[in-house]
Amino acid sequence: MTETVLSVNHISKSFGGIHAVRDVSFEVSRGEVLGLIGPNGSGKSTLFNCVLGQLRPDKGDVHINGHRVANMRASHLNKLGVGRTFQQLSVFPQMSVLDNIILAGQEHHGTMASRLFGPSDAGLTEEADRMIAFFRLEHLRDEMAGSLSYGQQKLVDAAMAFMAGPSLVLLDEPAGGVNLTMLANLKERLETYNREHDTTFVVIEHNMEFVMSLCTRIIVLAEGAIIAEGTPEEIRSNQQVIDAYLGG
Amino acid sequence: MSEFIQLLISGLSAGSIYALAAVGFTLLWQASQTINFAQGEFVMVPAFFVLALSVKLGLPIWLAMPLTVILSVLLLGALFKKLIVEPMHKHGTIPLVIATIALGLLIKEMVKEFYSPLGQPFPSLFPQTVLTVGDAVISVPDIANFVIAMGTIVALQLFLGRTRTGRSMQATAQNPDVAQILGVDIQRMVMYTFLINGALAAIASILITPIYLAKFSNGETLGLVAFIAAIVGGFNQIRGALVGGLLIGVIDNMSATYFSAEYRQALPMILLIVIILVRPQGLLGTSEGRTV
Amino acid sequence: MSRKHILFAAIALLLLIFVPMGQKNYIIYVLTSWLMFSIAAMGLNLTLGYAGQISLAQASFMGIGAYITALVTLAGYHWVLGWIAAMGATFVIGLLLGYPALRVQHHFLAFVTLAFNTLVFLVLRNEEWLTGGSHGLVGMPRPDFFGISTGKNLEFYYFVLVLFVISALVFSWIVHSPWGRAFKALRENPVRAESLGVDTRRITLLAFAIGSAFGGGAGAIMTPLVQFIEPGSFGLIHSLKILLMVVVGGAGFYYGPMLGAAVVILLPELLRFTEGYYLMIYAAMVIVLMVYSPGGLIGLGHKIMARVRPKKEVRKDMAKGAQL
Amino acid sequence: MIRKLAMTTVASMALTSTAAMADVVIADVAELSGAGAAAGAVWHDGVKMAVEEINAAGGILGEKIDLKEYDSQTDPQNSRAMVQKAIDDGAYVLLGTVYSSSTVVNMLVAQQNGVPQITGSESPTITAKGNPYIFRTAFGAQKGLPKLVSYLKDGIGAKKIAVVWANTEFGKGGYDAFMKIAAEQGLEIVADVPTEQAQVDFASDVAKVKGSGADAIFVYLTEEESARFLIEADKQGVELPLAGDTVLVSQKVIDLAGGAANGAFGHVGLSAEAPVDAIKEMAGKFQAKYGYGADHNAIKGYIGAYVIKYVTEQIGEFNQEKFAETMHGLCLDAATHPGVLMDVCWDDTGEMSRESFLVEVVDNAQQISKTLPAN
Repeated sequence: MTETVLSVNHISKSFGGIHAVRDVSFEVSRGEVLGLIGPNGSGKSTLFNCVLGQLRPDKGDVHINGHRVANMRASHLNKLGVGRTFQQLSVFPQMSVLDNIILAGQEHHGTMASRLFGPSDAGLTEEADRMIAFFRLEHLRDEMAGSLSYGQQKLVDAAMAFMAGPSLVLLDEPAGGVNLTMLANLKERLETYNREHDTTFVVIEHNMEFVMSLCTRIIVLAEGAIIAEGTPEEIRSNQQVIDAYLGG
Repeated sequence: MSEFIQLLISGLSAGSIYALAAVGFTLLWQASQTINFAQGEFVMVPAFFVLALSVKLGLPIWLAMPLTVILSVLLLGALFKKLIVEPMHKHGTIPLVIATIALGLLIKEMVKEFYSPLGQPFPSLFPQTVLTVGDAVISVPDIANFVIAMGTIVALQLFLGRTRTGRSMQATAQNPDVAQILGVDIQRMVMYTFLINGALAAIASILITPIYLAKFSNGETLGLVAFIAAIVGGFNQIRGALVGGLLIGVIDNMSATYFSAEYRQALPMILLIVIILVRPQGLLGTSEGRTV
Repeated sequence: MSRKHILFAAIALLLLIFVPMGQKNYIIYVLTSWLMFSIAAMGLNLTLGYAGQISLAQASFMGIGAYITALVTLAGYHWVLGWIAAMGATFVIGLLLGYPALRVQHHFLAFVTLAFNTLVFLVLRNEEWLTGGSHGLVGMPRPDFFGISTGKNLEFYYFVLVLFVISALVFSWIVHSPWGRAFKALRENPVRAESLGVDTRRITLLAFAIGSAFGGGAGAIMTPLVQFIEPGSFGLIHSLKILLMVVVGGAGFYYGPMLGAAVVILLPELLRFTEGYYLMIYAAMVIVLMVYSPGGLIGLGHKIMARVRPKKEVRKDMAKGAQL
Repeated sequence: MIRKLAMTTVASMALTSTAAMADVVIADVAELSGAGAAAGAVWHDGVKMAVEEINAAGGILGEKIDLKEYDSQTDPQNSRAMVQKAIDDGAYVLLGTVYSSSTVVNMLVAQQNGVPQITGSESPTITAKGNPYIFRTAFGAQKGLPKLVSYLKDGIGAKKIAVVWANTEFGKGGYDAFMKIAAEQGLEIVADVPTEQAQVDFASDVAKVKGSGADAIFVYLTEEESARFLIEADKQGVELPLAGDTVLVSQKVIDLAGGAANGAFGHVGLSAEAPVDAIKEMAGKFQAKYGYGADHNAIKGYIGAYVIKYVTEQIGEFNQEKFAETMHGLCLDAATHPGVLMDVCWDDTGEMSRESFLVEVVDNAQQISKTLPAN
């Protein structure tokens, strides 16, 4: 059970003389929940975008399930088993919750032709319903996603990320703007999903409480480099991390 | 050879006017992501301001022309921005494109209904005389148009590069967020851009109309040409629009003579498609820093 | 599709069947050309309203379809062959044209189609040996089906109505298929769609090519309808006209283009009392509409409904996602 | 079929007559908006003036004319729909359209419905299609151009000609006719320059004809384009004789070209400046009524409306089929039919013939240098 899902090897990336990420390396194994934290401007987003293939690192490379991902289109990456959520709300507001979830799965089923000539739900209604039930959204199944509350949309967003059965899910600030009750719900669902499917998570998050309680391992970035790595307990007591956050 | 020189000069002369329109087009794009499909009509209509002021109201030409520039700055610059671009900006690009298409139609129809559907003669600023250089006959208005259009663009470049306001405008165009942090009044800079476009359109109109005659349909070709010039040259560069304009002017003149008169309109179009295929950022453009 | 929609479509269809009976030729002609433009606008709606790309070449696709059909029928073959050839050719041309333009993304499809429209006009006008040049082609027959003639205006209207219904069904089927879901997702949030495995470039290209094929199909109708085609009918201004139809009716709404085509075709008639001013009024209307309701007339209707019944959401896809 | 339609038309007129006091419907389908508004609106004013005169004088066979106007928007497709509408509205005879590109489309509808149509178009193709219901108010370019070519050849001794023409339905007709006649007469074409519709920049076109070694230039363009060409030719110092047809030497072009038109000459079918008293009188009335000068389109419209009256009175009834039959081969002399202004005849294709004029532009005005016999 220690196969590597994501490996980041000596990545550096700079923008016009500013080193956003310098020589970062780490690996994530199957089933792990990795937290990626750091103060603003620490290079989290740049690193995240390199992992997603959206940015090409100046040096080093990223492999997901053994595939190099530099300059890869997001749809291609998704086909390799990478799901993600976004910082901002990212549902399709004028489609029903069910359609949102089906869309998230349909490109992984059948061919272009079967998606034109086959059934309109691509045979995914049952599976989508299971996913909706998993996130306890049954009562909202046929509502327009745009009419849902913020927290509910976050759940839909997460459900979409899981619909294609990814081996790696990248969560970009999942807790941002979500109220406490909903947050507990979301965290519990993520944990359950991780337990049931052995899916790997990489989480970028500001909410320390959330990260500490969700993740099994945490990497701390400051000024583009890794300054600490370890279990939540280790990170909590790491002096360097406290300095980085407090000292700026 | 004399024919070639003549064509080159008249091509550059026409091209410099296209460049004026294309530069304005590019400025609007940079400052506010406005693709102005009414740009041709913007160049068509100031000529009618001149005519309305001089023929209908009886003002002397030397007064009508500066007044026209002011009118254009107000109507085609300020009013256009306030009434159409601003309220529509939140809707994204497509509604604004549609609205400018409709605006072009509106301006055209208004000129036709309220002034005249017929072409109108238009006073020339320069004597209609020719210079004979060797075998080539070069017309004075051609040279004058070229000089004034180029002078205007150079002045604009200097303004943008050398003055505080100009640099603020450039900063706004390149990165509004950073400009805002640096304390630039973004809305005002965008407004200046619209005003400049109004003025450029008026100048182009006054220069070109003695040759083209004032007619409501003049904008159709001009708008298309300005558009192509801007893209061919590089959508995010004033220099690009300048080069694009001159290039299209010369190509248009040369192709009718040396390529095929039937397909003279095709060459700029083919150039456009090839540029988009091979060098989408345009001849002088840089890869766009901002996505659309 | 809900029962309400089916009921609405059925009533509309009955109206389309019964309204023209006993009408004068002019009314029938106008209705026929409305159906034809609705098909072209429907196609553009797929490109613009669903995939969020501006195409300024719909009239040239109509032109290509019309000329192909004219050449096929003048050569003595049946109209159906021309129709199939027209749609096939415009689909392929759409793919070839869209591929490079969409490779660079953003607003370039608008520019490429703009140039393409002019090029098509020039070819139609200059290649006299094939297209008849500026004199155009004349004398194309109206087709017979199993011994039933479509020569008279009312017969021809029903023939076009059948084609219209087929086109509307095909369109409905496409937008209700997983492809249609992908089109909608693309319009609402292309970045999210891409991250969920939707190959946005490919799906946009297909939307454009299918939309173009609808244009070709409409052109195939124009040939026997007018029985005279010339390059001037397919200029840039006509592409803009079709674009305005889609936008005025409501881009991205199923009935949007049909409503828009009706407005564009009937408006001169309705505004006849304004004499020369109707184009001005129309243009001003479009601008005002774009300011207040980028979703067109149907969007406006929804907006008003939402005022009355505040529970329903107002669509704002034109604001987000839909990019040039 | 035609008879039946004619009868229904009469019947429908009989029905409407109760309300409208036995009016006969005449439809004017013209370019009232769009690119052709300049030509169409003037034509329509000419028609209106004639109709008012006819009605004031008691109408046709005692019936007043109910003139209905239809705007083609200078769009051939739309002109077709408008002709259909006019026929639905019970038009007895159609007037219009002026633009050939519209007429070739809409005349098919008039033909199918058996309604006579009197057009202002001058493209040769119009009467070459064997349509028995189409009639002209001005002869086609193919009839006028031989007179011009003869003059080019014999009058000024030109051997090499440069041709500048509008590459449109309008220009192509004249161009084809000119090329055919020029070949017959043995003129050498040294430059063949097609131009675009609404072209504004003529620099390269002028340069091309200038360098061609031509003895004279034949210009076949629409109004504004003619003026732009003349201005550019003047700018580039072209000294060659410029020849054209009605348009090139029309007052509109002279006004637009502002001096650059001087010296141009052309063959003109109808002109307000023609040395014909009836035309001068008509032009005077027109100027007084509308506040602007009549041009050839105004005169065409005026004549067109009168022709309906004269032909109908000749057959003694409102019968569309007979109208068309009678007009083939008909001659109307101006002495007994003052509304036609000049003696005129139609042949069996609807083509017409009439005296014409050779005009030269002198001091920014048309000067008739020669009156040419009808052919």
